[in-house]
Amino acid sequence: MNPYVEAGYTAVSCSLGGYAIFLGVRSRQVRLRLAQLRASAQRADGSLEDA
Amino acid sequence: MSRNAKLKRGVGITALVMIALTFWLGLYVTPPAEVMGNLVRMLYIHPPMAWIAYLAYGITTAASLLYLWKRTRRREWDLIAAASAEAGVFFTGLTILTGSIWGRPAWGVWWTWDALLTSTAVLFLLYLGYLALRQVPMSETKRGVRSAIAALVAFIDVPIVHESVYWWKTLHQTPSVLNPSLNVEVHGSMAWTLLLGFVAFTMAYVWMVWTRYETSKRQAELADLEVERAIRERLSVEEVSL
Amino acid sequence: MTVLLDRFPALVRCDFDAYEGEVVFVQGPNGSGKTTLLRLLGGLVEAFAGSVLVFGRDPKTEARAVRREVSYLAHSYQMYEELSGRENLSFFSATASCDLERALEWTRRFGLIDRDLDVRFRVLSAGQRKKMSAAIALSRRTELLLIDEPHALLDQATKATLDRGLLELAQAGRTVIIASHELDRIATLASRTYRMSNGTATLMGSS
Amino acid sequence: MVRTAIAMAKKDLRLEWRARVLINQVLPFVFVVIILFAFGFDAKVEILGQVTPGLFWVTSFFGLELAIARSVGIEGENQAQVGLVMMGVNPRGMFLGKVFAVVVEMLALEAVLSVGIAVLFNTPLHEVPLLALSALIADIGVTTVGIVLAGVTEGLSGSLLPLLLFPVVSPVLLSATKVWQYGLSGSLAKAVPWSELLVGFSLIYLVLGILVYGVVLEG
Repeated sequence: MNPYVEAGYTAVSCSLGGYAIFLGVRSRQVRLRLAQLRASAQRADGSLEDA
Repeated sequence: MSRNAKLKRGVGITALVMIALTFWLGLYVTPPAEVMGNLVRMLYIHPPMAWIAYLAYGITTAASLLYLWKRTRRREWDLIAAASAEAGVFFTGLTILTGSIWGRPAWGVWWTWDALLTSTAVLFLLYLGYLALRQVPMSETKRGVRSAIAALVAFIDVPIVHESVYWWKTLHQTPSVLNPSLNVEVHGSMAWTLLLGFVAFTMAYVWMVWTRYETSKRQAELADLEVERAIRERLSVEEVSL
Repeated sequence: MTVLLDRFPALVRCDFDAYEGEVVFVQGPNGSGKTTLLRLLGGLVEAFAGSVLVFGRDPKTEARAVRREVSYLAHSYQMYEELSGRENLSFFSATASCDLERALEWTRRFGLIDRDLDVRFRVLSAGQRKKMSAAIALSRRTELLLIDEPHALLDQATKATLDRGLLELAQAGRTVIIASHELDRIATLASRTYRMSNGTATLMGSS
Repeated sequence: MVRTAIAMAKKDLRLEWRARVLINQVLPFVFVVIILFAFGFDAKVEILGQVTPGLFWVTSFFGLELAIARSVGIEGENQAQVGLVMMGVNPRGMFLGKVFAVVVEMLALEAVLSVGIAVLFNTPLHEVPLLALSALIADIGVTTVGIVLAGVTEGLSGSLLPLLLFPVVSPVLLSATKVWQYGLSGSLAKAVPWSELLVGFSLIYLVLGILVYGVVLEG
C-alpha cells in the first residue's frame, strides 16, 4: 500500500479517535460534577428551609 | 439512560461502524486509479473533511444569527454555535492535514501555496480567532453577542477568501494537472465509498457537536448552581446583619 | 430582581420602585449595589432573575425607547479629555439628545466661567469636571434622572445649587433617583430613602 | 444619522490632531518596519522593486490596525461611549463617522508612506490615481470590518483584534497588492478583477457594519 495513504488514514483515525475520547471523558467529568453539586444543593436547600 | 442519551449513543456507534466500513472499502475493495495508483484512496478521507468543515461553519452562523435576533435569543443557540465551530476547526485541520499528505507525492513538498490549501488555512485561522474570542472570560450574554458577530463576520468572509485565493492561484499557473481533487474520475464502487465517507463523517460530526453541546450545557448549569449558592451566601449574610 | 456581574450577585432579590415627581435616595456603603441598580434602570446591565420596568418598558429589550426618557449622571465623567468643555458639549448636542443652551445655563449656575469651558477638559479640577457632566445630565429633558454619587467632589455652594436644581425638576414632575452616602443631604432632598446593603434594598422611613 | 456621522468624524479627527498618536507613533513605526524589510532583503534593489506593493500593504495593515484600535480606544476613556449610548446616539451614524475618520487618517499616512517607499526603494510611482483609489477602497474595507471587530474585542486583551482582523481582511491585502503590482508595472487590464473584489469586499462589510454596529455597541 502507498505509504502516504497509510499515513493519511492513520492520521485521520487517530485524531478522530483522540478527539472523540477527549469529548467523551470531559462530558462524563462534567456530568459527575453536576450531579455532585445538585446533590449538595438539595441538601443545602433542605437545611436552609428549616433554619 | 434517557432516550436522548440512547439516541446520541446510537449516532456515535453508527458513525463508528460507517467510518470503519469506509476505511475498509477505501483501502482494500475499491480499485486503484491508473495514474495515481493507491494514492487515489485519499479521495475518501479528504473531500468529506472539507465538506463537513463548511457544514459546521454554516450551522455556527445559523445559530449565531438566531442568537443575535432578540426574539429567538436563547442560550442553546450560543452553545450550539460554539460546539459546531469547535468541530469545524477540527475538521478544517484534518482537511489541511489530508490535503498536504495527498499533495506531498504530487508536489514533492509538504506545503505549497496551492489555492485549496491556502484558502483552507485562512479558514482555519478565521475560526481559530472565533474560538480564542470565546475563551476570554466575559458575562454570558456579552460573550454570546460578541462571538455571534465574530461568527457572522467570519462566515461572510469565507467565499471572498475562496474567490481571491483561487484567482490568485489560477491566474498564475494553469490549474495544476496534479491538483488532487480536480482530475480524478470517480465511478462505480469508488463513488459509493466516497458517498459513504461523506455520510460517515457527517454522523461523526453530529455526535461530536451533540456531546460538546451537552457538556457545555451542563457547564452552564454548573455555573448557574454556583450563582445560586453565591446568592444564598449573600442572603444569609443579609439575614445575619439585619 | 437579581443582577449578576461576572457571576457575582451584585443585586440579590432587590425590590425597588420610584414614582413620578419623587426624589428617591439610595444610600449604602460601597459595593452594596447602588451603582448596579442605577445601571440596571438605564438598561446597561441585564437582570439575571426578576423583572425591571421603567415607564412600563424593559430597559434592556427596548433600550432606545427607555433611554430617550432617562438621563444618567455616572461616577465617571463620560467626557473626552482632549476636547474642551465647550467642544464636548457641542459634540454631545450634535450626536445625542443634549440641549446645548440648557447645558451652558447649568454650567453658569454651577459657577463655571468661560475660561473653564474653553480649556482642555483634562486640565480642569475633579470638581469642575463633575460640574460639566452634571450640566449635561441635567440639561436633558428626561422624565427620569439617575444620579450616582453627585455630591462627591463638589463644594458646599455647588451642592446647594445642585439640590435646588433637583428639587425644581422633581416639582416639575420628574423622578430623581440619587445613589449617595452623603447622609446630611437626605433631609433636604429625599421624599423616600432606601438603604442598600449586600445587594438588597430596604425601604427606610419616608420624610 | 448623517449629522451624527459628521460630528463623530470631526471629533475623532480633532482628537487625533490633538493627541497626534498617528504622526508621533504609527508613522515612525511604519518606517521602522520598512527599514527592517530593507535589511531583510539586504537592500537588493531589484528584489525591493518587486516587493514594494506587498511591503506597502503589509505595513499599511499594521498602521490600519493601530488606527482602528485607537479609534475605539478613545471612546473608552472616561466611559464616554456609555454616555453616548445612554443619550441615544445613532449607532449607524457613529459607525460611519468613525470609519470616515480612520480612513482619512490612513490615507494621509499612506501618502507619506508611499513617497517614503518610492524614495527608499527608488521604485517610481506611476498610475497614481489608480493606486490612490484602490488604497481608498481597501482602507474602507479594512476599517469597516475593523471597527466592528474592535467593538467586539473592546475591553479584552489587545492581541485579540489582530488575530481576528488579519485573516478576515487577507483577501483585501491580496487584491490591493495585486492592483498596485499591476498599476506599477503598467498592465492595467489585469488589475480590473482585483479592483472589483476590493469594491465588493468594502461594500459588503460597510453594509454589515451599518446593520450590526447597534448590537456591537449594546454588547
